[in-house]
Amino acid sequence: MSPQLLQQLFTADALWALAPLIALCLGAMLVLLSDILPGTAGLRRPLFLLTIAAAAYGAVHGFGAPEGTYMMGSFHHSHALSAWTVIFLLSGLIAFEFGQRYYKEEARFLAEHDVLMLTSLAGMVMMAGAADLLAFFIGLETLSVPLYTLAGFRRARSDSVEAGLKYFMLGAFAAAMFLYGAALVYAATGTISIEDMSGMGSTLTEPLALAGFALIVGSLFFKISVFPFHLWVPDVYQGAPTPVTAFMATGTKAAGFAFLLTLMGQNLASGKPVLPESAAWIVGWIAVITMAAGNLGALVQTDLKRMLAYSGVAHAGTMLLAIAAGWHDTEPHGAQTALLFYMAAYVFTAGGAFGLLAWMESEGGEVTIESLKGLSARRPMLAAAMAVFMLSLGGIPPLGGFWGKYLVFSCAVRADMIPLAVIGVLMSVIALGYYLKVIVAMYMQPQTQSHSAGISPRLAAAVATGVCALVVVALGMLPSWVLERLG
Amino acid sequence: MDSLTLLVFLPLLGALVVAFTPREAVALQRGITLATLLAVCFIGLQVCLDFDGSSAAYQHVVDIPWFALPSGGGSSVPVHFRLGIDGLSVLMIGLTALLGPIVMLSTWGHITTRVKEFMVWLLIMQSGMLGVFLALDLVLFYVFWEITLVPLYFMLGIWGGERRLYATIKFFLYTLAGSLVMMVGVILLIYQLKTADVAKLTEYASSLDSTRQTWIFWAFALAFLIKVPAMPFHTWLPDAHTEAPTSGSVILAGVLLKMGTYGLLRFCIAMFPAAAIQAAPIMMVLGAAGIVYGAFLAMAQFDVKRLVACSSVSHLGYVLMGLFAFTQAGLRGGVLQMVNHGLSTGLLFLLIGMIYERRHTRMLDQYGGIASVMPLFALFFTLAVLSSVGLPGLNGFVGEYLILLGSFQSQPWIAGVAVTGVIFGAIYLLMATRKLLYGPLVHAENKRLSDLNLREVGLMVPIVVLCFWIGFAPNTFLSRTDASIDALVKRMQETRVALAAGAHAPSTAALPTEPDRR
Amino acid sequence: MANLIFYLMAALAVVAALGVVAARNPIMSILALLGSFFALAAIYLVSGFQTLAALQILVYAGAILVLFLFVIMLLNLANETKLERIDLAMFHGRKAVWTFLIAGALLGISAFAALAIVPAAGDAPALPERGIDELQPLADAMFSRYLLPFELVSVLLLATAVAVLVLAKRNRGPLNLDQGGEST
Amino acid sequence: MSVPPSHIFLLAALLFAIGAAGFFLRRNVIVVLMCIELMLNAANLTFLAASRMHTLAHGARPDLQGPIFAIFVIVIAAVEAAVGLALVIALYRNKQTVSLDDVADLKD
Repeated sequence: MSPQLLQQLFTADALWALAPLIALCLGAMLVLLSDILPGTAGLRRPLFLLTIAAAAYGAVHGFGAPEGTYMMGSFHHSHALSAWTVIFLLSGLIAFEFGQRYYKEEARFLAEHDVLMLTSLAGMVMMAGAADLLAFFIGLETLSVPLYTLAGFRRARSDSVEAGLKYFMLGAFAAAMFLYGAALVYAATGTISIEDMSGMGSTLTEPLALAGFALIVGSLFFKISVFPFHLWVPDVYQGAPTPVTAFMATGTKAAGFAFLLTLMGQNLASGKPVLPESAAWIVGWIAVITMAAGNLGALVQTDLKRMLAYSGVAHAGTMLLAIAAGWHDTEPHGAQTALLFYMAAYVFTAGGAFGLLAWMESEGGEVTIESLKGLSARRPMLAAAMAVFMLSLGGIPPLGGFWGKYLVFSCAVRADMIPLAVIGVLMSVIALGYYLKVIVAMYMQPQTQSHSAGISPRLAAAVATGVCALVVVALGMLPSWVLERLG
Repeated sequence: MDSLTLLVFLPLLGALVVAFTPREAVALQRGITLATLLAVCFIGLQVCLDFDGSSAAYQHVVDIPWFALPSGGGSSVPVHFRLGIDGLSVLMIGLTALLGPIVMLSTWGHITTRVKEFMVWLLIMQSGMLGVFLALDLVLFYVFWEITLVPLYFMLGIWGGERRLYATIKFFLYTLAGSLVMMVGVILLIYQLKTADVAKLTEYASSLDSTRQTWIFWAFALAFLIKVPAMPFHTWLPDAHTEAPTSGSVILAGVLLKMGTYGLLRFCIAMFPAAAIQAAPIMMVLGAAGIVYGAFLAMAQFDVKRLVACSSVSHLGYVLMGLFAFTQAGLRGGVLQMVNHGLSTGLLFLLIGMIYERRHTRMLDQYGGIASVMPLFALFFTLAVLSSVGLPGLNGFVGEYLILLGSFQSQPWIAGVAVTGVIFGAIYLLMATRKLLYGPLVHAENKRLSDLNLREVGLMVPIVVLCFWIGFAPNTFLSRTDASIDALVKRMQETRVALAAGAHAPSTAALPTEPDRR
Repeated sequence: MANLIFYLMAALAVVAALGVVAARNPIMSILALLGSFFALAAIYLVSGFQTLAALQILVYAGAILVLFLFVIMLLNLANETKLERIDLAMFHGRKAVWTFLIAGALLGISAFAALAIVPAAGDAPALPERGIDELQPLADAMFSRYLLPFELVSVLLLATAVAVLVLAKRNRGPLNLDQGGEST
Repeated sequence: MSVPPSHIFLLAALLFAIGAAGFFLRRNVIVVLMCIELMLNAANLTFLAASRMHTLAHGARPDLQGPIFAIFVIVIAAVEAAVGLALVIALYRNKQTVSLDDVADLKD
């Protein structure tokens, strides 16, 4: 490689745009080194946190870097990308904090765990910033391969390995689907750059391109767990170690939506959607059906983790509604803003809920609705945090989840999809049905004999729970915090 | 800090303080709560006294920018923390503020477990309810509207009766379904008019095309009708009332249901006069049906609390009818009757709570003749019932009279049906009173009942005084609402004329040329 | 001649692919897969992709399939007692219906799309003399325009090594792989 | 070679569909992994067919996007095979099986 080429590729702006990615990759290697070099094992945790901090600094600084494509068109930088990056990092951080002292037999692989987590985060950033199908695909794999492993991380337990395998099989199938779709799109358009595609107009509605986009979107639907590709979710979420579940439920979903937004043109200079307009109502109905499938599935669960998994499906459906509205939304970045806010609230809400679950699980095994009975008497603060998470997931003001819901349904209304908006809001009535079940158990029913296992004090988890709950409340009271940074 | 902001945040502050007291310090928690609510009551009443009844404008307005919502075409709608009162809300503020300490005082008798939590919820509830009546920003209103669900949910679910879980979830989901549909209406309205300011919305909303107005009107109306609750949506109410602890019932009957009628008045009628006029016959029929059906329902009850709950359906039917008569008398009566119902039904629930604390049953056949052992109780109960049935000289009479008068002016047939409700109301309430208080003292347990103590009498005195006051000098209260109501009536008449002339669209103002943008 | 090779190899690829799916013994599946890969490599070659053809043989046949073979041998899966039952029952029932629905839909959609391609009018120009994927331009593109994915793939490979280590490393006790092999 | 592009695309579609069918039909995890490899190859063939088509359309100016993508796909195929087989080994350790029929601990 010639020096001129290097100079052309790595301008100062490009370096800032790529800073989070670079920080994460370097961090992964440093953590790995700390595991190998003698006497540096104690550096693992500080190194991880430092990496996250460095990446976050890069992302925040990146708000100032000029928007546009870098690395000769593989990577697109925008303010929204910086915001997405922060969300990914938060998701990773929350999962990491709740993962402290969670693993027992696997504790000797903790450094590997952290390396995988950091690479996975790098994959997310790449997915969100991908400006062509290849960059996205590599990001997708960099996200997925570590996650397959993390899902099967408790390798002595068959449910964990099973979750990892299931996730892998379907993930690999989705990847194949994506590739085939990408190849068809490339055949139709002659390019793999999304920016170039967005200006192609009628080429994008040729049969070849349509088939390709259908396959690509299908594989994305798998990643964000949307009907009819949501069936893997409960099994994998349940079997995977709970901190990893938190990471999958928040980070992966966010990365998938970030790329969907790119396909909707929201990260492109042209601002034109790549996906054909005729899909708007189809996607809208899929969104509504996903909400129904998730909510009805969650309604009958007794295992809390499984219930939250189904609720995650429902939330994916709600977010998909913003995407569906993207074609006709009169607000140019409406879907982006709505989803960023939704996700910002969801990272703390679902991350906190799953994390709390991980904490409770580490002592008493599986957490069922039954075992939550009387929690408010035993551990009032824990119960209060859980109640906040449940109400925020249900979208009750003044909690963060409410504004997310409000913004998403605003998109639908602006796009004149009012019937979908009405069905969608009524779905959240069903959702409250099961979120309230948790609160009922914690606050309104006496403790049953069989479940009296204590919950051991864990500083990291306690701090993380507290911070998550406070942020959820703060986001509800002061949505401007996030909204103004997105504007 | 100005008084309206204080009204909203003082209870929240109190809740925060209570939350940090040790769990065992029950007296301290009660003390802080009472002090906070008394302060709120004082400020609230002061605000109402300062209110200038001769002006229809919003008064004491607080306006602080909160955040901006993206709203299409790259513009954004600023959402403000905007509070204020006018003739439509002034009485509700007074009622809410007044009932706060009374409810608190009533908890001494029946809230003995998890006192701290209850006090926290009670304070949050107060803040939410005041927020609903004070909010002059649609988004802010909606936030407060939904916030009020949560405290009552916990109050019912933790301190309620045996079937409390069923009742509380039914209450929550039922009302939530309504409010979520309203949310879509809120979003649509704000998107169309590019402002969230209630005053501006009221001015501009009639410029929307009529189909859209009708849809948004019904989206709002559904939420409010469920909350009121109007006839086909009322099934959650008897369950919720029956299972709620006394203080919950008082809040529910006294204030929470009024949020529905207040919403109908402030949003459905004032914002969409044309749609309201078209919907008026339906609404009045719903009102009349509620009056009669509620009365029949009440007659069939054996549980005295459930009976009063059903009577609420009937009484709120009057309010609904009065509001949608669009005559001065009807609206005045409707607004006044909201207060009346809060006072008299609140009083009834308090009394039922007191006797339940002593006897642990609410079945009418378990009582009889207790007037002889509890003369004070009998006195207050009789007063409350008479106020409720509308005996001249007491508050209920004024409200019902005005409403029926107003309704006759606009829809004589429907009003005719409703009048029968007055008779039925008298029948079931007086029958219940007879079964409860008079006749022979059959049950031995009732002989040892102790009469009301000083706290119990004390907390009811303000309500009784108000009942008489409204009965004898309703103008003290009505004079504060008149300017706003007259303005509304005038607007309705103009709209009616415009509708009759066939020009259904612009009635008062055209769409703003300069939308409220940031 | 080249056309003939293409159609012959296409037939071989399809037959071999069917073999992968239908073979009872995983070793046979591997061999069939190898055949399919070989056929594809030949197709690449006649289509003007000599580099890719070489990579196909080197990486797929030389590395990936060996890995498969290794694991099958390690777990002793070619053992007669462990073979999957392959019979017509496989093609009945709800699962089969879904399978053929999905596969059929995929095939139908892509076939429809492929047939919609309008062949270039007039005389098709010849392919570049030295093939489409000459190594030099390929490398130039890889290290400029596609540098970022390339670099990230290196990180991914590192992560993969770590992942495999975590998943497959022995526990402290003796590896109980043999147990399964012998107890059945 | 003068085979029309659509024939190559059809071959790829056929291979992809066979792979997908095998993915759902087979129970042996390793064979399922092979089916995924088959699907990836079908995708690769499509990339190359498209590249060839565009090269011809551009008057013999090579379109390198297809081959580059295909190279990356081959690498990723190796990665997936490695992780997949590692998971198979982990599964075998726990359950002494590689059949998906026995992988059913997680269910409603």
